[in-house]
Amino acid sequence: MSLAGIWVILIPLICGLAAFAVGGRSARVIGLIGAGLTFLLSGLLVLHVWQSGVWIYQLGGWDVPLGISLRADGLSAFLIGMTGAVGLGISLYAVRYFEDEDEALTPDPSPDPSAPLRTGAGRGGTEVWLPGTSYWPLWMLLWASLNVLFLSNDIFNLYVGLELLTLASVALIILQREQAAIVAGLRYLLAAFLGSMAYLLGVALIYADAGVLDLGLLADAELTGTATQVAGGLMAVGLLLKAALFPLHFWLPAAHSSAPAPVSAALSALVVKGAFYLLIRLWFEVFESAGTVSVEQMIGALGAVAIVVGSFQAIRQARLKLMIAYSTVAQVGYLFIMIPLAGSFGDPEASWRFEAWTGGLYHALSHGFAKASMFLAAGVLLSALGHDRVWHLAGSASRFPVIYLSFGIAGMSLMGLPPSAGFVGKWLMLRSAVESGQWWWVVILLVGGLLTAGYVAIVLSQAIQHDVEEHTEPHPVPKLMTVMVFALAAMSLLLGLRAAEPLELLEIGAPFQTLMSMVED
Amino acid sequence: MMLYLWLLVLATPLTLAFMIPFGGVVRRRAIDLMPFAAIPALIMALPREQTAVEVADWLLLGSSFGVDQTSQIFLLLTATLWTVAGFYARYYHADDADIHRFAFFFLLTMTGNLGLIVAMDIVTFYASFALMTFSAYGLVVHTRSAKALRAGKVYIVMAVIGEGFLLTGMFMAAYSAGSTQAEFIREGILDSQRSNLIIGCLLAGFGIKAGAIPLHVWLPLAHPVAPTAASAVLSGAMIKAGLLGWITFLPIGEAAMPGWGTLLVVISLIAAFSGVLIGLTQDDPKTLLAYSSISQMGFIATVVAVGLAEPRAWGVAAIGCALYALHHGLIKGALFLGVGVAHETGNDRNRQRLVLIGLTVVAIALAGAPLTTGALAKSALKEGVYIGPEGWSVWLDWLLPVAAIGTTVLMGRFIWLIWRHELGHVEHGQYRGMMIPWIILVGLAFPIVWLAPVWFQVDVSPAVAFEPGNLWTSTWPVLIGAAILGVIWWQIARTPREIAPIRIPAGDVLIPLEWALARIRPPEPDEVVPRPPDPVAALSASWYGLFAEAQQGSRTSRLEGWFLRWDVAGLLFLTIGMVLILFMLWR
Amino acid sequence: MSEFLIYALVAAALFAICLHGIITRRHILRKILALNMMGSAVFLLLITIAERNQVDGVADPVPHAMVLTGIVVAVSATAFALALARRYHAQTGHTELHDEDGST
Amino acid sequence: MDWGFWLPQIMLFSSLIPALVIFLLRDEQFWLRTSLNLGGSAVKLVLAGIMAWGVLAEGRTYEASLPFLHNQELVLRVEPLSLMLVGLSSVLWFITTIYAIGYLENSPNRTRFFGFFSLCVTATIGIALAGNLITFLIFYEMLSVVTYPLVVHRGTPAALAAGRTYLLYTLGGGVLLLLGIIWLQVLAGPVSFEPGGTIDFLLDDHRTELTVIFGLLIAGLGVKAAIVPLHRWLPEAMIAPAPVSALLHAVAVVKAGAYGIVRVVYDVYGLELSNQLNVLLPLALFAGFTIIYGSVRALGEFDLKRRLAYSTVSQVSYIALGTALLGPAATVGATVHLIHQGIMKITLFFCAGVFAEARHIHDIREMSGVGRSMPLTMSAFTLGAFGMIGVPPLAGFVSKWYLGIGSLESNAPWVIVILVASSVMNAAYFLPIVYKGWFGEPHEEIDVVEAERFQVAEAPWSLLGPALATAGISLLAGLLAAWAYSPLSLAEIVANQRMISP
Repeated sequence: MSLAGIWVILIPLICGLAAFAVGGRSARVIGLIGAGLTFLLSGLLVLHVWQSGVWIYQLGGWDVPLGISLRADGLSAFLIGMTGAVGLGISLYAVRYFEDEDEALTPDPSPDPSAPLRTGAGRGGTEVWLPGTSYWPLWMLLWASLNVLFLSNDIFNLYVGLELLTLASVALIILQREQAAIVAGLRYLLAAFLGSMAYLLGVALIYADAGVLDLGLLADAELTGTATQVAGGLMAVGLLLKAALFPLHFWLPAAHSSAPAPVSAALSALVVKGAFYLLIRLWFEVFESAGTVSVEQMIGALGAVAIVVGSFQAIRQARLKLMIAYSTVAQVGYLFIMIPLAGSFGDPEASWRFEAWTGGLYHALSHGFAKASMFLAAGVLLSALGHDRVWHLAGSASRFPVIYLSFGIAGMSLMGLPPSAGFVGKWLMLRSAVESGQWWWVVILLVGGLLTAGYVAIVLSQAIQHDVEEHTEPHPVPKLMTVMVFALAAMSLLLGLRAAEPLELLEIGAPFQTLMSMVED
Repeated sequence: MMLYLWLLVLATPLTLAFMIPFGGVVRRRAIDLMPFAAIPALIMALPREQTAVEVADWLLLGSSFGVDQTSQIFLLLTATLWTVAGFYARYYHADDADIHRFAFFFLLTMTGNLGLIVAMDIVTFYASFALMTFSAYGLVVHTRSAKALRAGKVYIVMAVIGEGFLLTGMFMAAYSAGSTQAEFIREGILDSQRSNLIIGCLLAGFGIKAGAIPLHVWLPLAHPVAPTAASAVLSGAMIKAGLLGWITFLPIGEAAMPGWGTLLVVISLIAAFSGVLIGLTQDDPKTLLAYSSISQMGFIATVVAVGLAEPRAWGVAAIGCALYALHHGLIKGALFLGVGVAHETGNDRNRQRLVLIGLTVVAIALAGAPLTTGALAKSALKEGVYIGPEGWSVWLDWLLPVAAIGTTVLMGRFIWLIWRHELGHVEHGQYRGMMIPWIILVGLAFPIVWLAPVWFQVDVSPAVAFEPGNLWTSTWPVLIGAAILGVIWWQIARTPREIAPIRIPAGDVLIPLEWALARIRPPEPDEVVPRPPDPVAALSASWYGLFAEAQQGSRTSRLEGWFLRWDVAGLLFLTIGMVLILFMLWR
Repeated sequence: MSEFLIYALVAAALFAICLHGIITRRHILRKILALNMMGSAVFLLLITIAERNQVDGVADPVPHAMVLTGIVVAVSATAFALALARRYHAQTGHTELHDEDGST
Repeated sequence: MDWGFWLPQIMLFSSLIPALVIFLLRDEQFWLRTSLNLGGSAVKLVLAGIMAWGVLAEGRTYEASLPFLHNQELVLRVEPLSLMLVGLSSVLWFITTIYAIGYLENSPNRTRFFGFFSLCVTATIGIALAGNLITFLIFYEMLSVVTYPLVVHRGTPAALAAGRTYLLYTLGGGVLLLLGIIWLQVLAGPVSFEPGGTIDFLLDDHRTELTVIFGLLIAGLGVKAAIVPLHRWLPEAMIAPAPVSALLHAVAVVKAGAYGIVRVVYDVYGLELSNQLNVLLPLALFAGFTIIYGSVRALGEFDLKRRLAYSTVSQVSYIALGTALLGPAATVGATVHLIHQGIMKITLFFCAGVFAEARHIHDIREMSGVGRSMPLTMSAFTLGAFGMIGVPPLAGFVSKWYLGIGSLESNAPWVIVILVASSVMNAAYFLPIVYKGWFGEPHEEIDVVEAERFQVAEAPWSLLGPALATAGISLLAGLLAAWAYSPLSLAEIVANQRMISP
């Protein structure tokens, strides 16, 4: 059990390689086994951290600072658990999704006229490109790199994880070889590399200052040197770019919306969280001493603008997937409001800092489930109706009740309406803002919820709208896909009903050890 | 045990009323039994000893039932009149396709009327009062004629205003009393800081029903348009509900309220006289009778006013009130029913003669001629007046007989109108069925009124009517009235012409009021009224507009398109990076 | 001016030039190259740090390890980017990244 | 088995589980859906009965605490006040379910309708049982969300526009409430509902904050309680099918707001604190103004449902008004009106639905003579209308009586003027309807053959029965008000709890 932390990285990696080696239809089986195992191992790791506290593993038996260590505290376990659950949902969905895709492509390589977006498919004469085959290795790689990211305790190792994550993500985006996806993928790749470079430069500077790379040692060093300060700025901007915080979100809408649905879901729900995780990890451990109120307020302000602009852009989108992608832009803004709240504003010993920290992470959790469900729902609609134009969804609510129900539940979670996980996050962040007297964040957090309601409700009301036109019979959708959409949405709801345990998990090894005892509720 | 008897009094008409909607045999049975609905009440009105108040602690806000000496006389009157009217109506409406509707409202109104008499707490009283008021609307508009509908409208508007006054008064009274029991209410009104307001509200609220001027406007409209049987109970029994309300809940006899007494006595005397004067100008005998009722209620209210001003007088005056109410109720009922019977006579001389004789007898009784019920009632009233406040009796001693002259003349005109215009006017072919209850009522009125004081052993004995002074005061106004009638008769006999050239329309002061209201009231809108703008709805509409507009045309706004440009984004990356580094350094 | 500072400034300058390139150049290959060079700038800095951090005359091995790993990552990333650029060219016929492509 | 712990939860699940199962059904599965619905509501009814017996006869309290946040628990508690709303919603859910089954027969999307309908009841029960502020908030917001699909059920552009307005209002209100609750909890820690309030200790240091928070809470609740100027969503939401309007107005949404106000004033702030903060007079004035304003607007509306909606605006503020008066009798009046208004208003909406369904009557001016062909429906309507006016012995009178006495107790005689004026205006806008229905001449245009116009042709029993049942209950609630198990007696227990305890 204590080695779950290792296997949670190795299993997806092995399965990914195996799936790649075997190829063909069997890749699916291997991928599925990998997903199941990784999910179980993630669960084991969470359980282990829950029961025995912070888990540290020295790779190869070498001690820090010489060796490299893996470390799972509450935060890591929390995110690994989320990745495991969302990942399993996405995997199960993907089984049927790509089976469907591949079947559509295999017998007749010529482009399907009803799906104009698939123009790139079937190029290359006799050789048929089956996205489903390539999906599994890449998806396993993505999962493994996420887990690497969450478990690494070494800032350079984190860089490697980050790069792996980017490579896997871009490869997944262009899976279907459509032109839009390739353009988006290329832009994403370049942007992400730019971010990585800024991060890497930061790593070099920190090393120059501290001479160590281990996160724990860095946190203990309480760095305040100029190099660290510059590194802080560089790493922050690099990670903001990777996390697509406004106005550095330029690559996100296209990339997230042009990928296949299971990929979009993974990107929006998980990959964005990777960069976010890294930023808060660094910010509250390495830069605790070097961070300033002005930087934090600025990041928060960008988050606030992201909420407003993202929501406004979301409502202006004609395609559902783009709308959801812009919703991610807005929701990422929420995550970053946590930084000024939990940061160095006001009394450093105040309990609100811990509340904001848990609140922001809970929001990340809720967004993970909700956004995955939303993208998967959009995928169902896209493959059933042949389009995802919001204006033309009229009347589809009666044909896809569960899909829209899930969409609504996920929307509730995004809005922060109780009972949902989003509410818990919003509640904690709001409490923190009120307690610390940072009223400007209160306003944006509340207004943001209403703005979110604006686009979620419009999709739903569009769907409920009485059907005026005659529609062709929709393409049948496998049940499992619908079930997974619902399951993920339901998770975002259930996590809001019983938040005590996940929140307790977050306390394990959290950077606010001194504050936790003071938290009153 | 007694409690259930009281409840039976109410349950009987109520049950019959709710049998009617079922239709078929059940409905027919209910209509057949309608005349007997008030029999339990009649029986309960007979015992000489009043039993203790019975409390039903589960009903309404805790109801209590019972009668005292005064209200028992009211119960006797009401039960008798409803029973007679019930028999009468059974035949009057024999051919009426809507008899079931009449019977339904008739029985409900009866329930209310009986309920308010046996209620000993203000909530039950008010509930019954409301039941009576709203059900009587169905009686008023029964014929559905334009006249009836207008009368109904005026009636219901006034009734609602009355309810408003009562509710206001009741709240304050019950709060001050801390109870809903009538006896505590009376004390509570006196204890309250707002006792004048309460008294004003209750006077006005009950005054509307009692036809007190100037709240009487509905009465001359509503009483005549109702079917005859309903008119009889409206004018005979229900009008007394307002009076009973005053007697039961106002703290009369417990404290001197000369101000209210004076106000009421002035209003009542105006009613007593103006009722006669306006009544004289009417052509419809039923309207005339309605005005007569206003006038007669003025008489009774005068004594209430005496009680208000002088508590000592109330003991006797209350009995006077009750006896006068008994007299007026039975006699007025007989007069109204007589109008209906007169219509049924056809050309049969004997029938016509019988009706005219009967009507004359009761008319004389109403005028208060010696040996009639009126004489006794008036004498009883005067007993109260004598003990009244200093100086009042002098005036009242003269004014009341003068009003009686008016009544005599009015009754003369009534008989004249019946004789000349009403005999054999309409015919339902139910002469016998209607005549018999009427005759019985005429026949019973005298013994009931004469025996009631003896039977109930009240402080006023019938003998007062035979005291020389009273005998004389009951005689001369009638004689003078008869003389005036004789002169008029002689005049008409010489040169036939219209004797009352002025016609005051029924409803008198209502007419200018209606006119004024029609001027100020805006016309009813045909379509939807414009609504004030709603900022929130506008906001949601504009948000939706943003979406709809984007769906039609452009996708991404220009600003957003700018953000999506690679070079712009790169520059922003650079800027933000620089700013962050600067902020990090600048602490 | 110490040796360290010179190298560090060179690394910074290289980094800035590449940043400029990646923002302003539209040709995809140039962007990729700029990114690659950017990595090199950081590697240069790391080597400098290793030199500065020497203990007992032996250069700090950790930055070296980092550089080696970094080069591996950079190679694979560049290779991937180039492959993607080729496909982009094959599908669109363009060699430059147009902003219209980004807008949706 | 610990009944105290499980009973409140089973209460919630008795409608939640049917809701979830119903979502999985197809529209055609009529019998399964109907039996789930009726079964669930019957179970709820029985449970409500058990709870009532336990609380009233044996003096028990049922309480379930579930961990939620760090030290914050979700508390479901059954005590007399919660029992009032629980009882009301259980009974009316049962009746409305029958009505809705009849009403929506053969219309599309029944599964969706009944699913959300049951969810709506679950949320209401949750609101009723909430034992602390955060539990209340959760169910309160849940209610906003699950009623939205019901409001827009018809899917017409008008319905969707109304739905948007509704959503913006309720979510906006929710935002204010959330802020108020968070602020209060930051000052006071977790706030649970205790008669008499628990936050007195903050008075000295946080007077201004407490006043602002009170304003936020009441504004947030006032949206659902439709206090002017936050009432505009209510007439718009009339576009929904009749059972929805009925339940929305009588039980669920507006009651949630009103009940919340009662909770905040009595169980969060408490008598003492509210008095010392001088926050109740403004609330009373707002409520009073709403009563008058709603009535005036109702007079100007000729669409039956819209008139009823404005009547609701007016009537629900009785509860807020009584709460703001804060005397024992006013408390009784306010709390008993929770129930009475619900029963009476649902009767009226049932009838309006029957008229719309059976005769296509939507406008008051089309109602002439409808009483002749539908005497039973019209009787139920008449009872409801008279109850609203406050004519005894109907339920409305009882509430009005206690409010009137209460206003004097609290030395606010101006309230009497409002009550009486409201009664008179109620009469002014209800009596013409009653008159037209019973005494008006039937319209020529009505597409019924001449011979049939006077024929009795009532709606099916599934529509008529519920209307008659609620009309009967509203009559009995008034007639037997003094009975030991009447709503009034329950309200007296509630008031006593809040008046005696410190």
